[in-house]
Amino acid sequence: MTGFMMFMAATVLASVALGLCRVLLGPTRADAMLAAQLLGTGAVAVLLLLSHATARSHLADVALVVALLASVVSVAFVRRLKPVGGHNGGA
Amino acid sequence: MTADAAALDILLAVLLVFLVWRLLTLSDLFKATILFIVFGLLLSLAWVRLRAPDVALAEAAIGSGVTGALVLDALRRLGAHGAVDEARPLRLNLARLSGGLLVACLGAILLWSVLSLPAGWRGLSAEAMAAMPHSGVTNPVTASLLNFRSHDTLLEIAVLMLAVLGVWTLDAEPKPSAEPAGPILDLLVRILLPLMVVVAGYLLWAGGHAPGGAFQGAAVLAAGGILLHLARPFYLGNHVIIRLVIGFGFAVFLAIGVMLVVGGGRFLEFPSRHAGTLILVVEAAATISIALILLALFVGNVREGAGRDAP
Amino acid sequence: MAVLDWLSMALVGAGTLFFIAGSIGLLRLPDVMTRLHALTKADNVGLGLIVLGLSLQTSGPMEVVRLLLVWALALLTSSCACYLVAHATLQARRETGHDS
Amino acid sequence: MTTAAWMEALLAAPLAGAVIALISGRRAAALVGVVTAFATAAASIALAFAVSRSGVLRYAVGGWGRPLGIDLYVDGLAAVMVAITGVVGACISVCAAGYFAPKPTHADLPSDKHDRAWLYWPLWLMLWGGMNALYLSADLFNIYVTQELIGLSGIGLIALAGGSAISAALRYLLLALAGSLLYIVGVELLYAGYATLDLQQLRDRIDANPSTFAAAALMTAGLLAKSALFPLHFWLPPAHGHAPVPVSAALSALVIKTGFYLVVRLWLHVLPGLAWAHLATLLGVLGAAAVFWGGVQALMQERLKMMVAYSTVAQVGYLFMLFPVASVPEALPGALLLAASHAAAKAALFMCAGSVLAVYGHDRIRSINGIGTRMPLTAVAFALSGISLIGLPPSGGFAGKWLLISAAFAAGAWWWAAIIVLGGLLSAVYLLRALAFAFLEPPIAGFGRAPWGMEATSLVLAFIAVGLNFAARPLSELLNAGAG
Repeated sequence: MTGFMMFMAATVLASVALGLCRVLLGPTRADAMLAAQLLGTGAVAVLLLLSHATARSHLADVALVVALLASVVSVAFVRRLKPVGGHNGGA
Repeated sequence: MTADAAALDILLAVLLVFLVWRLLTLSDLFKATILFIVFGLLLSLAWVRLRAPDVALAEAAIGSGVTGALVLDALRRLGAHGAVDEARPLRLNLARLSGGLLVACLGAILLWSVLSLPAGWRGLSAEAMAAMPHSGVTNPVTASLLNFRSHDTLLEIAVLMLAVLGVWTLDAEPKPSAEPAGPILDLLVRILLPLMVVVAGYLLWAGGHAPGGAFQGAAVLAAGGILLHLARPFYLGNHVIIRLVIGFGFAVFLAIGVMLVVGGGRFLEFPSRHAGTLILVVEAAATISIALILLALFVGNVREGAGRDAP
Repeated sequence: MAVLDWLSMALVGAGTLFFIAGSIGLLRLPDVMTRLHALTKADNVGLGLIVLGLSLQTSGPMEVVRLLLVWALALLTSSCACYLVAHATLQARRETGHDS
Repeated sequence: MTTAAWMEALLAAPLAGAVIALISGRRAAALVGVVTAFATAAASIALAFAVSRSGVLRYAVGGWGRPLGIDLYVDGLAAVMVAITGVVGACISVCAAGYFAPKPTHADLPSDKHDRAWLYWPLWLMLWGGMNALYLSADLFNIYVTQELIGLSGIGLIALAGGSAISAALRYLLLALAGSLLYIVGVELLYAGYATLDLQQLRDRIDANPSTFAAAALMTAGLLAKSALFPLHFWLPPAHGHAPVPVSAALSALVIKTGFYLVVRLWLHVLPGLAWAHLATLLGVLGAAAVFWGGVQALMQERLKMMVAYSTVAQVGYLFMLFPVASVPEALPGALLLAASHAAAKAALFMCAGSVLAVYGHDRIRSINGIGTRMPLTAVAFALSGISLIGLPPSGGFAGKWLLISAAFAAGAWWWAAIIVLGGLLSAVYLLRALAFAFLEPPIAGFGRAPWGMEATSLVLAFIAVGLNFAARPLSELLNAGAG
């Protein structure tokens, strides 16, 4: 069971890390932002799975904090930057 | 360690190194910034795997809240032209080559030193565990930070205060203009802000027996302040109330330390009967101060009155 | 192993599949608006299934509450953040006339 | 009061003063600052007396004791450094009270900056508290934290000048961070190897394995960068040359010495078990190079403040010539005496430059004619501190160099003595060049008035620098009290 959860954690991490290619590919800043958001949710899932797999329930607190603060970066992005800028954005 | 855990760890390590390499070499600073934020998140996972949940919590809170917003805001200040660093990607020259060699040597020395450590190395954990019953708390990290090595923590809070003073020495700039928040952002702030206050309080309280504590709680609180500031920019000058709150945590900590001397003990020597209470008082005061300090770092040195961004 | 364990593993496995699907969607779909859809599947359903699966394994009700709270938060923040990003993208498109 | 009480006061007073100054803000910060400065200075001197009377003291902060807790430790060396900081710090505070007063007339402090000039006080008191904590600490990690405190407050202080000082402050920040990083990596390696951070325990447990060498090398490299030893001095002249006058004085006179002190502490007291003769020679060679490079650069400067800043690069070099001859008993008192007189003389020189700036509106060496008649106090202070820097008798600089030179001969290494003498000649050349412009040219009319506080303080400091000529014996006794 714990092995399975650990394996699932690794799988989730691998898949959302794959999504990071979107940051490098762009083309818009919004795309990069989406990839970061996916990784944030992925990190929450990984933390919850690890919490179960390693029987450390306080890891759920870390997941809680990540989930709680996940939107701050997105809000900073839309309030302070244009989503289409960048040197190859908006093409 | 099972094969699954090893796979996760190797994946994390490879990802971290890859991210650092890319964020240092990308010429598009926005992408580099996003990778930096992602790096913070993955670093927090790495701390979890290293069984340092307190650090993971701090990294998660600081990395995804305060630092993320701070670097994105710094990017705004660079403007459209500054967002691309022409000096990147890094081309090899003699200085960089020798710098790289130096870093490689350093890395090799570190790797080798770590590998040469005796197996089953415990550091001071035995001493710490023996002293735990007199520390007033049951979380060894909190005991170390707020009791065994409270002198360090006192000075670290001073360091945080200095960061704000440093920001205040810079030129004041107009408040960034912002469009009205809009219904969704408004809703988000309305729901998240109270939750952040509650979670900050929870982390502060949990610090005594589980991962958490003043810094983690303060980081969450500061993230709430930043969210509010992003929705509705406000002025946060060096008014006396602001200064009072910023100095409060440090002043309480120092005052307790001195009071214990006056009472016949040594500097910062918490009597074991009252240690728990004193630690909670210090942490609660520090949480408020650190939260405002982090928020003040984000808000920056803003002039009072409605300002407009330079066109 | 009990039925509950199998169910839990199935739910977590399904959640993971949604994360994989979300990542692939983020890479394969043509533009920001469609990629948003891929993202929300991972955020909402993927995490939701994993939370459900883990809830079956908890030792007490408080942990279930904490898990559900994490999911609820993720739902709220991800949907709001996605809306904000999409809204800002639309606005920028209108201003610049670019289509991307 | 006992040694322990003075130690507590030296830790708590500046920090408390800093936070009170922060809270009380523009109106009362200067008052709080000056009061705290005098209290701290008095405690510093009292500590030196207490140590010379009752010897070394170990003090367990928080009552836990090493290795779990943090120990403070005061011996003669620490007491001397604290006393230097106290005396020079008090003088700098008096100077700053005038300099940062509400109506600035200084060309290097633009008037739009003056509503945040009060920030000087919390920053400076934090810096002072950090230095005291550093000198009194016996814990490697605690020393790291105090270095952070010193570095960060220094950056804020430099940035107070605004304009081009900002980039200098940023450079200083990066340097300080890099130095701290190297230092902390070394500390981690030592902790990993010996499971303690206490200096004394490390000394007892240390054995010459490669990991210890790596740690020592990393820490030393970080500390050398912070003490601006050639060739890691590049950050110093812009930072010290562009900062406000009292800040330049504090950084050049005091902060630089913290790095030197830690290298001394590390190699003479913690790691003497390692065979480090080659490293000692290397430090001496770098010191010699610094003496010449700093001297030549100082000679080429157009601005008085920059000249004084480059002179610090040279003076740091002398201090590091202690290491190749450190086995001789005269060497350490000699280097410390040199450090003390440099602290006083350099602070005085920066204040002289500040007075010149205030009166002339610039500090271009070629156009400071007539100082001798317009500002006799400043001219005298300049000349006296120059005497100490060059090492002419009677002065602290002379006594310190004399001890170092005798140590060099006692160690059978006359070439270090030759370098010290030649370096003195070089500093004579650049100081006399400035003095020549100040005295020989006829005075020109017009311009402002010198702030009397700055002039008077520079004179006091210059007299201290000269008077240290007679401090060699008490200094040696104090150091021996530490060894007892």
